Amino acid sequence: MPKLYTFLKYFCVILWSCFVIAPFLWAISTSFKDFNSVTGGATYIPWLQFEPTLDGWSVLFKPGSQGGINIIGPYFNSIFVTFTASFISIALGTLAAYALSRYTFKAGFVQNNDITFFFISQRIMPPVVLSIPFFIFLSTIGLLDSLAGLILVYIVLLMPIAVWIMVDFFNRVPKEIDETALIDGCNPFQAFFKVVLPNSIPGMIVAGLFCIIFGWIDFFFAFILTFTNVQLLPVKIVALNSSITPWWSLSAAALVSVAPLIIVAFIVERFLSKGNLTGALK
Amino acid sequence: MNFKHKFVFLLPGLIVLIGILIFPIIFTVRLSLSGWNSYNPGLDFVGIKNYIRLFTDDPRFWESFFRLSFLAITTVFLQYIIGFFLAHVVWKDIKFKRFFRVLFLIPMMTTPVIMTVIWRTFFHESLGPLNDFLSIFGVQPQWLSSPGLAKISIIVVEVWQWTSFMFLLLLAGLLSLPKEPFLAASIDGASPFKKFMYVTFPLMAPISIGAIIIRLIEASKIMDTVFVLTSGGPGTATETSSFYIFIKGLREFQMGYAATMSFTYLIIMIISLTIIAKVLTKVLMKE
Amino acid sequence: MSLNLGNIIFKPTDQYHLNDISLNFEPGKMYTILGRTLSGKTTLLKTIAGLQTPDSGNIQFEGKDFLAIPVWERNVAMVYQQFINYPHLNVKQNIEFPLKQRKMEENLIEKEVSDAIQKVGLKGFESRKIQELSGGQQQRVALARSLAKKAKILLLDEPLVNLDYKLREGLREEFKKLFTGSESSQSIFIYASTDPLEAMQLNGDIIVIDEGKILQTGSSKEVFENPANAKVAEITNDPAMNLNIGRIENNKLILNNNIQFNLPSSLQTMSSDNYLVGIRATDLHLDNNGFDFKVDISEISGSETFLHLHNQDIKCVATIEEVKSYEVDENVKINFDLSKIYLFKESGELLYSPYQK
Amino acid sequence: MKLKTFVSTLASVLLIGSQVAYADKWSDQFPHIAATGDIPGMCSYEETSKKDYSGRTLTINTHAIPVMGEPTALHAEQFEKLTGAKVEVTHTPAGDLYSKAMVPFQSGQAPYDIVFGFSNFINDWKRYLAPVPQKYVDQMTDVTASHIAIASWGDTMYQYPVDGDRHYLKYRKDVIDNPEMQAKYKADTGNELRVPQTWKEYAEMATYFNGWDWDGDGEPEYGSAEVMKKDDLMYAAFYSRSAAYSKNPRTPGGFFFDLETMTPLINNPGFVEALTDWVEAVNFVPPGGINFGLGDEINSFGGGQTLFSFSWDDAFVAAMQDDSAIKNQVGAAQLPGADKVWNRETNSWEDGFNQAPFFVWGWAVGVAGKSDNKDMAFDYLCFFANGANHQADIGIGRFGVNPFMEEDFKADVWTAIGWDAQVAQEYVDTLADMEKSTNRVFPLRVPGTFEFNSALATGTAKALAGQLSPQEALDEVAAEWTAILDRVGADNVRDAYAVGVAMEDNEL
Repeated sequence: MPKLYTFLKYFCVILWSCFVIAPFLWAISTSFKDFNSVTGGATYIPWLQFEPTLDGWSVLFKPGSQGGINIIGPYFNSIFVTFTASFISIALGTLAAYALSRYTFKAGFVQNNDITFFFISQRIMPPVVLSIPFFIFLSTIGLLDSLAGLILVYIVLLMPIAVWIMVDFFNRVPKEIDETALIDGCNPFQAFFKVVLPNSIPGMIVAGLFCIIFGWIDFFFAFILTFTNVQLLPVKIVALNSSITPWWSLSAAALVSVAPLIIVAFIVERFLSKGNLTGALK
Repeated sequence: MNFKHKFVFLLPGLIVLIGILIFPIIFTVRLSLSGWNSYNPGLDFVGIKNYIRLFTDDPRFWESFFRLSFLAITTVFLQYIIGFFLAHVVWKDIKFKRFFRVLFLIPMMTTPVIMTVIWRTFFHESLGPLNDFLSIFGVQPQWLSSPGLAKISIIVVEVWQWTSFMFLLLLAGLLSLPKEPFLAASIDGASPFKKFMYVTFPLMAPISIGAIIIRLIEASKIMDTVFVLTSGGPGTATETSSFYIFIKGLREFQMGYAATMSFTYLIIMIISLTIIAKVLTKVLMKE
Repeated sequence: MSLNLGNIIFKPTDQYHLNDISLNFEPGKMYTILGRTLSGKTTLLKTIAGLQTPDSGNIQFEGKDFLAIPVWERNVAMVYQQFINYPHLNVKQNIEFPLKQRKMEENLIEKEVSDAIQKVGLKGFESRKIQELSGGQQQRVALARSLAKKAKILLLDEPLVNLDYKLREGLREEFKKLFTGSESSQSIFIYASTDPLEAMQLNGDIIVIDEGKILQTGSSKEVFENPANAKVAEITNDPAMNLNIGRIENNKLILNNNIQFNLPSSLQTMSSDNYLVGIRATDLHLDNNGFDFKVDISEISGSETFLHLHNQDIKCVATIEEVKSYEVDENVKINFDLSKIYLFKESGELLYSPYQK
Repeated sequence: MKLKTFVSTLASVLLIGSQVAYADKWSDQFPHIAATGDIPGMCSYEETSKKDYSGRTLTINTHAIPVMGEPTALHAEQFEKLTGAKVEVTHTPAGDLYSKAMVPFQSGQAPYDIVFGFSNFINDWKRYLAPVPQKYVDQMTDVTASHIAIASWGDTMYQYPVDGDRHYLKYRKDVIDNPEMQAKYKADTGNELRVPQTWKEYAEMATYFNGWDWDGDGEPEYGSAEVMKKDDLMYAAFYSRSAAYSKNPRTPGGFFFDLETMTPLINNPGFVEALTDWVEAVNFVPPGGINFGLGDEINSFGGGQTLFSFSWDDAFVAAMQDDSAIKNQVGAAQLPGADKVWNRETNSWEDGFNQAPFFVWGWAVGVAGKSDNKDMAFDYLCFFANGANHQADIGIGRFGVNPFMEEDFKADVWTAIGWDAQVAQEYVDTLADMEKSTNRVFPLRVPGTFEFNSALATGTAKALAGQLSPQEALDEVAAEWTAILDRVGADNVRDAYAVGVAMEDNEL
């Protein structure tokens, strides 16, 4: 019985691994193809089954006048917007989450849980809905097609995540720690900054990782709210989607866009293994 | 604790959020009462005409909503089961534990709109690898062009992408569980299955509820996948609410009506998520 | 220099957490708040500390309105039941934290901290991380931090309950010494506990609290010998005092048709009526001439065995001074030490105590 | 850029020798026009270089790379070099071009000086676009009349002609013109194998050649590749299939609506017949063909997977690329016709051959009315479409620039880039015949165009998926159209539609 269980366990894990890897392997193979290799039917192994070419990859770094999309600038834009918005969201979200975890708020029937739900509910709205209002809002305050405008919108997208994770995190940090700090002569701000904050780094890192992931993969707002000055990576990549879907360059782009986040995956895993995440997530 | 300082903690975030959102939300409500469209842009006032149209004359919206409910619940359920299983397996000793953990995390870090293009080529009925492989068995399923399979394809992609999210939350939850209950169970000689059913699962209930709710919220926005994979087709077989709203709003430019649908959708979602959260709490926390 | 609580009420929900509490604490004395879990002990301590604001009532300390002073300026110290320290700081940093917060001079801090470390016996552990200490050591750090502050009010919320038996005994002795040491003698010590034995051992004034209400205050002897009512009798004994309805009739004390005693002389003045009859578990003993009881559960605790027994509707617990296990439903014969019987009104008030003046 | 294509283009030009490679100073600097050198005109390289726009920025939203997107960016770079202007180009997928421009238009913004889109956006866009100044219109002597008409609303031109689009039939010459295949087909079916004259013939041949390996490459081939995916292109395919059944030259006054009563005609027997054909076509498309978008159609036919295809130029041009396996094995012809046509006045079928080309919308480009750079923007567009650039662009398949000037309808333009003479002749004849046709259909260009087309796509997609019968599906569409008419106002639609009907009825 245990042997069978072990076998099943490994079998399932390997099966899932194959499922996870399959599209990536396919993308790697496809990224070295061209029109003819693609339309000739499914092939997998370069040289053996098709003649590999670097066309798909070179498109990513050529200017538009040579049929490329040159993703370098957008790449850094994406990184900048994602990180800045994540940072602000974590800062504001952590403060709010701390208040919601430690203090009691009451205004009529509205209580802590309702406020928390209000934060999280900002993610319920489908992006389509908000795109036009956001467009008009940003154009009114003159931030359309700017990094600052995108960051503003991303804060709305990301702060709910930060609040959600940090409320859970703080609920697991004994409130007696803050109380002790207060008794030891800290006012509530000092208690937070001198005692709670240094012990919340794991939670904030997790919240930060989630924010980065959700910021990085957004397409819709970046698409609607920018024109020429600011281009983010996903928007730029989607611009490859011409009448013919260029399987090769889209595959290469997909691989390039996921690359930095694989580093994030390693960081997450490190935190998990070191146990630093204990209590960092609900 | 109750000090005035609490407002200094809460308000910056709340004010920023409300400050950014107040206009868009009021605007959406106002827009829903207007006939804004491609040839008549502007906030004229048409009363609740749009709402009447939605509730009396648009079965497509409600069909798309029920389809969305089906897809969201199915995918989240699968993600939860698989995510829990995987997290449970790599929680304890297994060879290459860290490798598997990293691997299982990666899918959620891919941009859906780009990754789904890869999936579309993967599912391509005549040029994709999946049917190439299945041709060994002499079958050529119509992954994207038969109403039933198209839904399954969408579910597969959603499960691929977001199981890792569930996996991360549940694994982190497992790793933070106290050890005592497990020791107690071991001393009582509980079988692994019993240990799971009577110790692990109940301890994970609060984490599970949180993870399921947040995933349901995200899954109900499912759109990129549908857009890229099937464009809602064949027919309307894979149209979901947000995709339908997208079509009406940004394709047909019936902005007023799209706002009506959005606002209605938002209300329905808030109510149903509240109910789901309550029911889940009742069911899962009972143990 | 005393601490006075006047009519403190705290009712955050529709239940009272603190119900009209008035107390007076004198410096240099030790007070034990005895009550069951959730009886309001911690709330009371937090109210004194300033972590909680009562709905009404007043607190005076050294003649000043204490409620007007926020917690961080009150100069109190508190040790929790959980081992609460600052996980990101080491032992020494933990202990000096409140002193630095108070902007005390560096060399003074040095001295106070090393004194405190010395007192709690953590010498050599100064640069250890909190997570590297055992539970008992962690609690000593918390204690040292409280001592180093030289707070005028020291609040201890079941500080020993999460430690194992042996550590608990040892630390409790140290507590007594630390609290009665000359330099601390001007502080007010308030110790919350659920354990009557602990309360007796600490030997200070006892405040019995239940459901947010003070039931009795007095010296430990007083409370032990003359519990003001049946509730107090339950709370201040472990196992709780056995309480059963009985009737006095025709010079007999009748518990049920099986268990009847001739009324001892001391009780003969009691009129014929129904009473709550109380007797401590230690005042029941095995006796072959005793009454028949059936065993419900037997639990061994240290060198004693607690027998949960019943005879028809009469239920009681007896402490047996030996270690022996009993089968469920086993028959035992038990007798009562009649000279130790308490009588309460059915509504609870004490009518008769064997120690009555 | 595919160097190989370019080199071979150059090589073939040199080899044929019928054209001289003008080595003027412009082609030295801009290898793109090496084949012709600069061609004199109002917006030639020479003239453009005399303008000075330094210090100014032109913003353009164009289609994704490479179709239209690459020439836009290429000409932008050339324009920068010539005038000193800075040109910023963003690329947007086809489906989003409309909203990407509409959102700012409707909120009074002009983030883009130049917006690319499709010609049927004209009604929704025209109020936000600047009319093309007369001096530019005057120099468009070579642009065909139909493309001038498409780019204009009444007498005012809003869209600068840079491209020509139409639907026509593409077929595999190596099958249809192959005597062996013809004999085999005749033996098996009793019919002639020829370029299909009607949609019924098309279906018979496609069915016969579906699902077996008729070109000997080891993979099965299929009947037809068509845009059946429910997106912004699907309805265009349906109109192409409907024209022969429903565009009756004897009943002028509207193809989509009866112009007098504004009754939708979309569920009349002509359209139902076309949809019935289309539902049958699901049986002879490649696996997954019911979910093909234009890209898939191009991949499929252009990659040699099917016998027929019938939408835009792209699939044909893809098949004629130098590295294509089926280069010079494809032919072009008019869309198939029908043996009968519906007469909505007599409410009956009229027997007899009927054929009607569909002048589907194609690339169109306008200048925002609120733009501060209209002068520079029109100069750019004029430069984009100048003789030298146009000549070079139409030869590069992936550019998606298709013939719309009289000059383009000469076979030697195409033989020059390596097409077989016969293929080239057929191609230009097909295009030229469409220009000459008097029974033709223009796309719907009315307020709410997107709503009408989206409703049609939804209805026909349901029929293709088997959710509804053709009649039911089109009845549903008609009902939806009526509802849209109510919302938009039937009179508004009629006013706009009348402009298109006038074009169809050759009154312009």
